Amino acid sequence: MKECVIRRTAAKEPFMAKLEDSMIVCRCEEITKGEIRQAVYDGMMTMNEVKRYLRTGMGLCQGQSCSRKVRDIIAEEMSVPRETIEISSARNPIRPVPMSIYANDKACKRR
Amino acid sequence: MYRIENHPILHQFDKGQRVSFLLDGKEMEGFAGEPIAIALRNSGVLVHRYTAKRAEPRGIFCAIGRCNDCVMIVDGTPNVRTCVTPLQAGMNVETQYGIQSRGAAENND
Amino acid sequence: MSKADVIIIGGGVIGCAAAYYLQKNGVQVLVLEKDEIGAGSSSRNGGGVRQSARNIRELPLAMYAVRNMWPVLGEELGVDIEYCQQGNLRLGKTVEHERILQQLVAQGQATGLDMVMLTAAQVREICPHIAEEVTTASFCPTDGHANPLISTLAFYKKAREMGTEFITGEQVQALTLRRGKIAGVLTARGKYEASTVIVAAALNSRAIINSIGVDIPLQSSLIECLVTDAQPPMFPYMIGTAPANFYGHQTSHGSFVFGGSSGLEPYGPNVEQPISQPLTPPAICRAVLGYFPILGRARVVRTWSGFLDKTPDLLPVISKVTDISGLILACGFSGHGFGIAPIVGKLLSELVEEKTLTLPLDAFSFGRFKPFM
Amino acid sequence: MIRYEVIVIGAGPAGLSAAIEAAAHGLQVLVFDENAKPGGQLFKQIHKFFGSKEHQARERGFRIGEKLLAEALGLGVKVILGAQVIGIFAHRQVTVMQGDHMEYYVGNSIIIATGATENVISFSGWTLPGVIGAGAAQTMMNIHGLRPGKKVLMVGSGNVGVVVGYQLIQAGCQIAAVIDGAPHIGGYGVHAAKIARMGVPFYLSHTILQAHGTKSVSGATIVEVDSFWQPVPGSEKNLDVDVICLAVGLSPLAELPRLAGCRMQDNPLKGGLVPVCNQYNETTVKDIYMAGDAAGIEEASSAMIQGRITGNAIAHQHGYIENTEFDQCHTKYQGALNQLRAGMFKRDSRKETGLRYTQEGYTLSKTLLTKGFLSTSELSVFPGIPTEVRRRQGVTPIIECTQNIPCNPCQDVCPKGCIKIGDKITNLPVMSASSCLGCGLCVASCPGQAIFLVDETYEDQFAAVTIPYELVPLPGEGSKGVACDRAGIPLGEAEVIHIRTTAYNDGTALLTMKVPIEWAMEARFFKPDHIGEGG
Repeated sequence: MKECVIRRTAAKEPFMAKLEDSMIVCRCEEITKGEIRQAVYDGMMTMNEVKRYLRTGMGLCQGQSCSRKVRDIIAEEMSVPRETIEISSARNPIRPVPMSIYANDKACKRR
Repeated sequence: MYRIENHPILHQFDKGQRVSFLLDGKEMEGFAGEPIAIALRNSGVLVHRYTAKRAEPRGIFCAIGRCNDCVMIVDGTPNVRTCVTPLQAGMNVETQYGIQSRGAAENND
Repeated sequence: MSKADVIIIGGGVIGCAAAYYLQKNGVQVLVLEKDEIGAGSSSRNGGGVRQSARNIRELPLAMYAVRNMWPVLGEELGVDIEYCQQGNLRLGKTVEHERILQQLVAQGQATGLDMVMLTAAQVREICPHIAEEVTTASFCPTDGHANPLISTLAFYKKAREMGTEFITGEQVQALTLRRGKIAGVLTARGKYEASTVIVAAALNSRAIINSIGVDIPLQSSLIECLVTDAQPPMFPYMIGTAPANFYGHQTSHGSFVFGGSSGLEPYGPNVEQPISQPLTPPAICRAVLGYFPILGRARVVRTWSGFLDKTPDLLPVISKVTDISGLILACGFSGHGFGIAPIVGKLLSELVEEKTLTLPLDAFSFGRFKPFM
Repeated sequence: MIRYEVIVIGAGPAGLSAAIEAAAHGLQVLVFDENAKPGGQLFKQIHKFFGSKEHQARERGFRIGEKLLAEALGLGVKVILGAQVIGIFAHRQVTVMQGDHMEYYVGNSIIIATGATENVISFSGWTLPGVIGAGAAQTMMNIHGLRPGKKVLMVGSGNVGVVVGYQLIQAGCQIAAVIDGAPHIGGYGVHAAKIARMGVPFYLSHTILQAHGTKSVSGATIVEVDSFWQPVPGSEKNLDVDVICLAVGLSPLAELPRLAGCRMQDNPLKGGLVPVCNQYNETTVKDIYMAGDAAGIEEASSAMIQGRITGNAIAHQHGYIENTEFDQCHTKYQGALNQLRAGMFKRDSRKETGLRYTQEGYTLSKTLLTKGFLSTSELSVFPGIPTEVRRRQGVTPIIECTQNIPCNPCQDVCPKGCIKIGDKITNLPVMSASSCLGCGLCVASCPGQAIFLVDETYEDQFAAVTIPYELVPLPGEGSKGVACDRAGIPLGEAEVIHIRTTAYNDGTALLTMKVPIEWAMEARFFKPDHIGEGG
């Protein structure tokens, strides 16, 4: 939540790799669990920050498949309840729209 | 091969006309109007594309147009969701490598 | 609560860059951000790193950054910021467009920029995908683009690694003074002390400095961007047009980012958060397809809007507030702050440390609005 | 800009019900759906629904879909298909992609009924072709008439997992196993029992470790997990499957209310992020309403009532009905909803551990919760199981319904009133009167397929056992096969002595088999001889 205050200082311990790090989490952009864990270690502590840093949820499906998993991983890395991690902002269009169709907008033609 | 000929509850499935189309230049068959992915699956084709970064195979996952994993190049347009795009006679369907056809992807290298 | 040498209000690209250059010199920095890192314009702009068609007073900053900072920034910060210096191509279709572009080229050349006009054939040669009607273009080969989302986070990441403390979700409500000098800031949770405060909070800067009777003229303006799915590589340039009806580029990921407006935005609802307008993406798409019909099949996967923080002369305020010791302003970037962010960060560190400035900041002084205020 | 009084987004059970309710009160209603066919998930749901008459119990989902659609169209509701709503903007403006262009609409009220999206779990190889969502399996087989593969591993034992597992078998697939990380089967025991008696093994406290294969799934490794969800070394099992089906829950599809600026809450009981709504399903943004799974995961029957509640509220809001009628309708719908939300599977008690007793105080079957079938020894205590003495008097229903599910068609259909549930529809059915005609209506009507007829007086040393049967080909009278017990274990030879199919029973055949009398209380499935011979 935006109201959630996060103090961010450099990590003191070195990053520890885990066995399941190579597993794909974001199917569209092929982002692994390890990359997400590393991003959190690097200071990306919200879903939007991880998204901007790694492109998780920026692919064709716009996070429909992975956002819950990404959130769980961030929460786990930060040792906070998952409910405290806000889901990435919702954006138009909620389905991909070809530019030719977006441009073909009847309201404007009628003017 | 995977078609349900006689279903205990739904009995027969109303299918359109049998049509042929191309997959990577090879002639395939399916029913007009059914999703491209269904026609492919019936012919045993599971791999729709290879991913951009790791070149891993992908196919149908959600089958309702949400996940975008089943995208292929259809009549030259990449990223077409084959699970919700109706098959038409003579369609040219190509396996997608990253966002390109195999030939185009190889020319980049 | 916390104590630091310098408090920076605003965790956008300007605040993070300033934090990085200060911390690099051993100055202890605390960054307070009301939202999250890069939540405002820093993550909502088109990513242009452009000198051409820039206000002549701002141009030295852009030229310095392009020459000395952007090419090595990714390596310095340890993150690939997707900087691509392949030029800015500005396209035109009519005689009127050609006149506009020629004027821009002449201006650029006069200030030492390597800009040229291209013939229709030349444009087509370097950018085969343009519409047939495109007859003219200007080109600035040293312009380019970078990923603004990652660049902002890269400054943040490096500054944090070096010891800067960032607190997000912490909204500054007021500045505090002690014996006429800056003493720190107040938030809903408490106060933070520092003898120097940099206000780099875009539109919110105004309310913050108002708390101690300082004001600058700032106006918000909504603009919108859209991004497509990945497309095969088409061109590496930053694209603009003579009528300036859209701008954008293809990212290293393959997707296209385009920005623009429908013209209706100033008349939209008065809102606190940037809200997308229904008619803007269609307007951007029509503008783009007028120059790149091939992109008709590209799918828009996301749109977003953001506020510009505009000043009357469309130049930022990068300045000490002369009558209040310890207060430094860095706001009012008017929609073109990203490309100059590295040098602005560096200049802010020099202001704080009272060093010789790499470039003069006279054009961006707080004082220039004094008669107006 | 085209204005409607009500714009409904999503033509599934919730959206159509809301549209019907609003239109019935006189409002002008427009419904959008992005799919080529309306009905949402209903058209994939070929099983019979639970509930009571007012919830359309014992109807198959797709038939309910057909009825809803006809009713909506009859009331003048306009339904636009293949229309993707891509955003909601200020003042309830809706932007819609229709064919090759965009259209702009505005609604005096908007109802968001966009349903749910499937959750996923990730494991090594989970991106391989052949790993699919349970919804994908349903779409492929029940909409497009295609088997998703030959042999399936079902991950998840909730209702979706066990129902889709059953449907996969109906479509002609084999189920290698149903696994779940939890120690108990998540779905209704009766759904699990349907596939357990066909021989499907359940592995509880198991998770999938890996999908094997280079280009598509060629197998899977599953592993037992301890109470901390850690794999137990040495417990790995390899399964020979070509499909891995994920049925690990649903999340509300709530992007549109977020775009519209509705206040959201993260509510695990509702399946995730949902808009905050009042009792009439209105969000915090005035005149934007929700209905169905998009506002919180339940199931289709609840979604339909939620739609009614929303439609009723909007009719009142716009002055089409007065306070009294509005209150009456609302109370009626709320009551129907409360019935569905009662019982041991109600949404706020589902995750409770210690599922041990029914609301009547009977001890729940442990084997049902862990293996998917009732053991004979646990069975006898339940009120639907007639005594031995009663069974010797002739044909009698055996009601193997042992969990508090909101459902009562068995009570409704019995012409002799042999089965009693009472007003509280989650009560376990009680076998009472002794006047059973052997009509089998209860057998075919039970959505859980948990009622069987047993006639221990059929012949000397032989009993006749009548089971519900929904597979093809339907064995003919006189054909031989194998009787299986509740765990799917073959007991021995059985002969089909009677087959009854009626339109009323809608695809559920009543198969009566002759078995040695000692299997009368064991034999619950008939496997024709040809099954398992490479078919």
